[in-house]
Amino acid sequence: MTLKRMRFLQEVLDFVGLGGRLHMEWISSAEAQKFAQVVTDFTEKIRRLGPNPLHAFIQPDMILRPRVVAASGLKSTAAEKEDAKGSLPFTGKQ
Amino acid sequence: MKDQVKKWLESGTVDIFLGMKMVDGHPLPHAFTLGNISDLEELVPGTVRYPLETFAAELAAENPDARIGLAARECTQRALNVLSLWNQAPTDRIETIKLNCCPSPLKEHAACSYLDPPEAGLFKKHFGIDNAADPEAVARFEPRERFSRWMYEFQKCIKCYGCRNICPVCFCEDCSLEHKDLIGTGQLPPEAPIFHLVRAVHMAGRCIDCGLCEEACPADIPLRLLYRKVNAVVDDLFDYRAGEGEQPPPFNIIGERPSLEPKPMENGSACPQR
Amino acid sequence: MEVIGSDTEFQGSVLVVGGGIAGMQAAMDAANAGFFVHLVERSPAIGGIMARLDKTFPTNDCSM
Amino acid sequence: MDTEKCIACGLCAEKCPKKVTDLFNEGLIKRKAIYVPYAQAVPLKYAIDPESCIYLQKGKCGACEKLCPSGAINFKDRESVIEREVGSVILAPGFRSYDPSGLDFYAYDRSADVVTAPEFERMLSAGGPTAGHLLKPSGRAQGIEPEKIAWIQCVGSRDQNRCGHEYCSAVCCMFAVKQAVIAREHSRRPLDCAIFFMDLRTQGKDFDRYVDRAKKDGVRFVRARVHSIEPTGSEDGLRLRYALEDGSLAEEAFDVVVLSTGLEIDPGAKTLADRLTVDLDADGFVKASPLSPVCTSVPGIYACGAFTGPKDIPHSVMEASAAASAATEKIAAARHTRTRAVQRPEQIDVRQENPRIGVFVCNCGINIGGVVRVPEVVRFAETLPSVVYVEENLFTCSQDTQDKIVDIIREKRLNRVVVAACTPRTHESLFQETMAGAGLNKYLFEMANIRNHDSWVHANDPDAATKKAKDLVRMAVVKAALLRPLDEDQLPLTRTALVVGGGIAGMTAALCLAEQGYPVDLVERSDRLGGHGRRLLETGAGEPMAPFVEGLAERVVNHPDIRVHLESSVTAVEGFVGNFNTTVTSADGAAAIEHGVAVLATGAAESRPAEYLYGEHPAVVTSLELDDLIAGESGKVSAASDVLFVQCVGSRDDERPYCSKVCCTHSIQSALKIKRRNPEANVFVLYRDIRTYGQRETLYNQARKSGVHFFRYSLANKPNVSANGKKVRVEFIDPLLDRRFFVDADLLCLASAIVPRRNEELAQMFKVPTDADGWLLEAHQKLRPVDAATDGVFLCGMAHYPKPVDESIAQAKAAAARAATYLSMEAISVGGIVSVIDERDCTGCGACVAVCPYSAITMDQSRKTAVVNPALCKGCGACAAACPSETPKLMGFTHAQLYAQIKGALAA
Repeated sequence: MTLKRMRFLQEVLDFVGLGGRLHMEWISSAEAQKFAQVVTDFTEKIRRLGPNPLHAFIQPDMILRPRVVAASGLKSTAAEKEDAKGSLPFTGKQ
Repeated sequence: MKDQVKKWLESGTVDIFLGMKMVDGHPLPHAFTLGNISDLEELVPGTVRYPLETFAAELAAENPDARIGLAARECTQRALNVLSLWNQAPTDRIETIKLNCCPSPLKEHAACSYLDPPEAGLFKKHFGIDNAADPEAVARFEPRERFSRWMYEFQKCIKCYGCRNICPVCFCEDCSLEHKDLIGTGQLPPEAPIFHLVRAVHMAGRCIDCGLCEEACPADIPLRLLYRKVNAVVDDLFDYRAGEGEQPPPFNIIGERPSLEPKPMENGSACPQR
Repeated sequence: MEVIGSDTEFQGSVLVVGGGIAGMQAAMDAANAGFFVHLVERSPAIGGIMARLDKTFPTNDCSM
Repeated sequence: MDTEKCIACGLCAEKCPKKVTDLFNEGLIKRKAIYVPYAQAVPLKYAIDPESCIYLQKGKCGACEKLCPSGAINFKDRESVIEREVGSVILAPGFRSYDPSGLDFYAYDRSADVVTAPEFERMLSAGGPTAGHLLKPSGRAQGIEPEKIAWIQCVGSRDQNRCGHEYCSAVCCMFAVKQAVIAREHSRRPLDCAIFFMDLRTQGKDFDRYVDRAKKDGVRFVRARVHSIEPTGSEDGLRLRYALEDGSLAEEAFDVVVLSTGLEIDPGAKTLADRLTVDLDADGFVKASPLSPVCTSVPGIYACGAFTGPKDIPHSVMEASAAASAATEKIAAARHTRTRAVQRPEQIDVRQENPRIGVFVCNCGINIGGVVRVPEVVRFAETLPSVVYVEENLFTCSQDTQDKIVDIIREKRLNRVVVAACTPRTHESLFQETMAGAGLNKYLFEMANIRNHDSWVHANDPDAATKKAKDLVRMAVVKAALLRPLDEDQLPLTRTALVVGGGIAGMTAALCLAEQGYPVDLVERSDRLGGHGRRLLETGAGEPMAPFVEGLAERVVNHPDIRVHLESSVTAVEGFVGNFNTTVTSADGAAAIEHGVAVLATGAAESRPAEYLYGEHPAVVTSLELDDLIAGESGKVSAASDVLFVQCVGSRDDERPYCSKVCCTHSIQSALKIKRRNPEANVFVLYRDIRTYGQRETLYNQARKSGVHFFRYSLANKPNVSANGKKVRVEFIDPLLDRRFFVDADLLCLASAIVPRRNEELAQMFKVPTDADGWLLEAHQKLRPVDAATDGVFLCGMAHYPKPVDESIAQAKAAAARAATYLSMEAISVGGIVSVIDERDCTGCGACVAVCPYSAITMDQSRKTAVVNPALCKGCGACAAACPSETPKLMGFTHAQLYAQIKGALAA
């Protein structure tokens, strides 16, 4: 059941673009090495994924920001999709 | 339909019939009883959509002997099934008159009534998610773009709670979305994406895809799409479809033998996987 | 019971020899039923052979 | 070693210069002369091995004494003799694994790759020498992994010729299958696992299912006795030679061979028995009658576990409880005379006060202080909200610090305490005691684990460790600020028991409880006590059953503390542990019985076969019907010249995948009786695996010696039975000769399956679930084999699973012992960390009711709210997680407290 709940959360998080940041493993109290290995691997993986994009969202003025950014990304309304992508408002890098 | 309701009330099949009544040009929910049977003239059949099943549940709880009638679309019936599974509506005391879905140009797009979603505007096209899109289409975006697009949608939220208030299967007294430790007060937009994801998780295995939330949403957030996705995951994992059948809700089962293996970590884990 | 004569008073205590799974269980049950237990084990830790097992059948539980 | 002082920091072992063979890891690696046997050892204290210690042997070194930060090492300590008077003695010295060194054909001495099962167990263990990484012993240094592993069964068991052990060790078949399954899980590559066996003896609950899974998973089962293992010296590894069932010889090479070594009694245990004049049998096990399974030949001395015969863990645990019951029965009058209760000051009401938190940061010698900059953590803690006092201790857990904490709580008027030290698992209760000693509610305490989770993990990074320690302390402090005192109510309890079922198990349980001084109501459905025991002829050891059952029934009926309700059944159960209220209905009407605990001993039934002409031909009978015929001295048995037994009728098939456990022994006993009565009779047994486990093997050998013919059949080739006048013709294939035979039998005895009684209603009333086969489910298959998941409800006898009389009696005594642990309580303590549901917020959706594993939540239909029974709630929090609106509050772990802790964690 836990596994299914975790799978569920993994899928939902992935759907909103936060995939890969949740992991579950069965480790018994006697499996210290396995625990260390899993934690090390997962830490490494998270590091590769980069900082949590949600961090960009803790500013209080964010209701305004995307529109401004959006407008700047929209100089030509016929902009190609690639262009639009290039100026996506929330990439977590800001 | 008016005749049928009249017959029901007169024969005692139901004590109360819930329907919409035209008041000053506005359709409003109304309880028709033998006492006000003349009001039936004002009954609005058909087109108006409103989750009368929530009233039915409340009325049934308050009047433990009353038999209640209402007109039910397919989605209403599904909602009643869900409410019954969650111990909220005594379906044995609720009679329904089957109602065809209201006409919709997009009927072939969805299982039942779906009011015409607004043509996606330019902003939405470039930065958001089209309400008419399907989950697969969303999944095709790169993760980072997917995140960005969802955040664009979520941050439009004005925290009006319309989605929750209209929802026919939301019945909690004490809503998590008002839990001060989870969703801070006085902040707009509400903590994205927590607000919407918490609601999405609560909708899993429960949402009956009536689309009322999206109709109610003043910010055009593609809620129905989000809930369709969580329901699809539930179907996939538990073989469970909300509103169908009499199976108990899947998240409430304990002690079953696991039929899955943990999802392996991508990019290779050094741990031996079974 | 002939070993404890009727004139001797009963000792409300039990000696358990062996601190493996059986000894531990017996000690716990006697102690929880209101008797003082002396548990004697020759090695420095209790647990016995079960502590050496990796997993136990049929549930594949960790034996620790 | 002063275990009061040792803090298990490990400095001594680090510096100890002497390396010795680690016997815990079966000699596969080395350890130091000062050591803890294994990481999870209890007590977690270091010990000196006097045989290896350089100081104790040569008078030099003493490094550990100088280094020990707590002064725990005392070389002057000498062995001392302690004398204690006790009321009774329980012997549980266990067993040792058979040493196959002498068996040259198994090459155990000659090849590192031939290992015993206990050695392989360590090789698989994550805590073992290879950290669970499966390596070929001969190639461990090079990291070579095996590709093929073989298990050889019955090494040191069922072998009178080479090792003198006639008995079957009863557990090896299952542990070999388990090892094969786990080995395949541990291996990165597909691993070829083959088990060479004679009979697969997997007779326990759920064991056959496990074997089926192993087979599906690809573990090979080869029915063959391997006659030699030869190291090839080449890459081929070990060559196994064996004869297949059809007589052809086969050879196969393996990388590793595991010898499934049997159980035997340690000479030390034999000496112990001799000293106590306890009689042992020829095999070295305690001589005990199956009718009194834990009693030794010396009154007042009891035995349990493998000392009384080879057995698995659940059976050992059952016997242990049984021994506790037997050992305390005669001294029941002295209950509580040697134990004492704890005195505590009155509790201070802090509910109206603002939080005043005291933080105690532990150095744990240098365990924490050597890595984490404790003074920095202290200064940091001082800045946290609501913290009014912070202190650094060398050892927060030491006795003098406890006294100091009490003083500071009083002086600074602290109303919450946080200790940043090690793990709450070992130390929380100590600090909670200290809190109670200072008059504070013990739930106003919180621990931050800055040792196991911090200084040990980040031993090489003091900066990170210090930062993490601050995070952990912050999390604990913000949670502590929200802690509320929790009440524990003391409920009175009814010190009586209800036993359902008047068979051997039920009567035994009732009698044991009554002897312990607790009145018992015994409910039996039929019109007399005895159950199936009345139809059985004798025990596995040949003792007659009838006088025993008669005597037992008489004692039960005449016992002043037992009320017997015949022709009655339980129709309603209310309440919970300590306070059950059960309705027992009979023809005379319904009676309400109040009781504190319940023992379910409802037994099982013999199935009526639907095959082999049963019910159609008079020559075809079931095992129990044959017993009736033998007991009735009817001519039918004496006159029979050909008698045939078919085993596993209705057991171990698709419909009932379990083994009925007793039928092999039963049929062989009946066969022997027929042979004794008429030595000329031809007796045949058609079997799938002969499961005369443990010392029952003797019966099997006797039967073969007396000329009973055994033929094996498989599920695919079941025997064919047709009528032939007064006889029945049984056709079958003998796999050894690969030919078809038939027997015209005068009597055909079907060893029909034992099936559970259909008592779902009773089970439901007591909230005891049943498993897939219909047996009552115990709380834990290994460790709580007689407890039901519901507190205060116990199970024993066949209702739990088919079992022979001795195991039924042991389990019944065990149930009585477990029940006595509740009945002897002062009061039932209720509350503390339990779930609380505010009915104003509850919508009555039932999600919590469905997830509660202890059936502690019920739905009040009239008010449409869920109600928690704090006496049943275990505080697992499943309801709090399941509720869509966070209505159930798990006290001590409320949502608000957890959210605060999460925010505290992320606040850096």
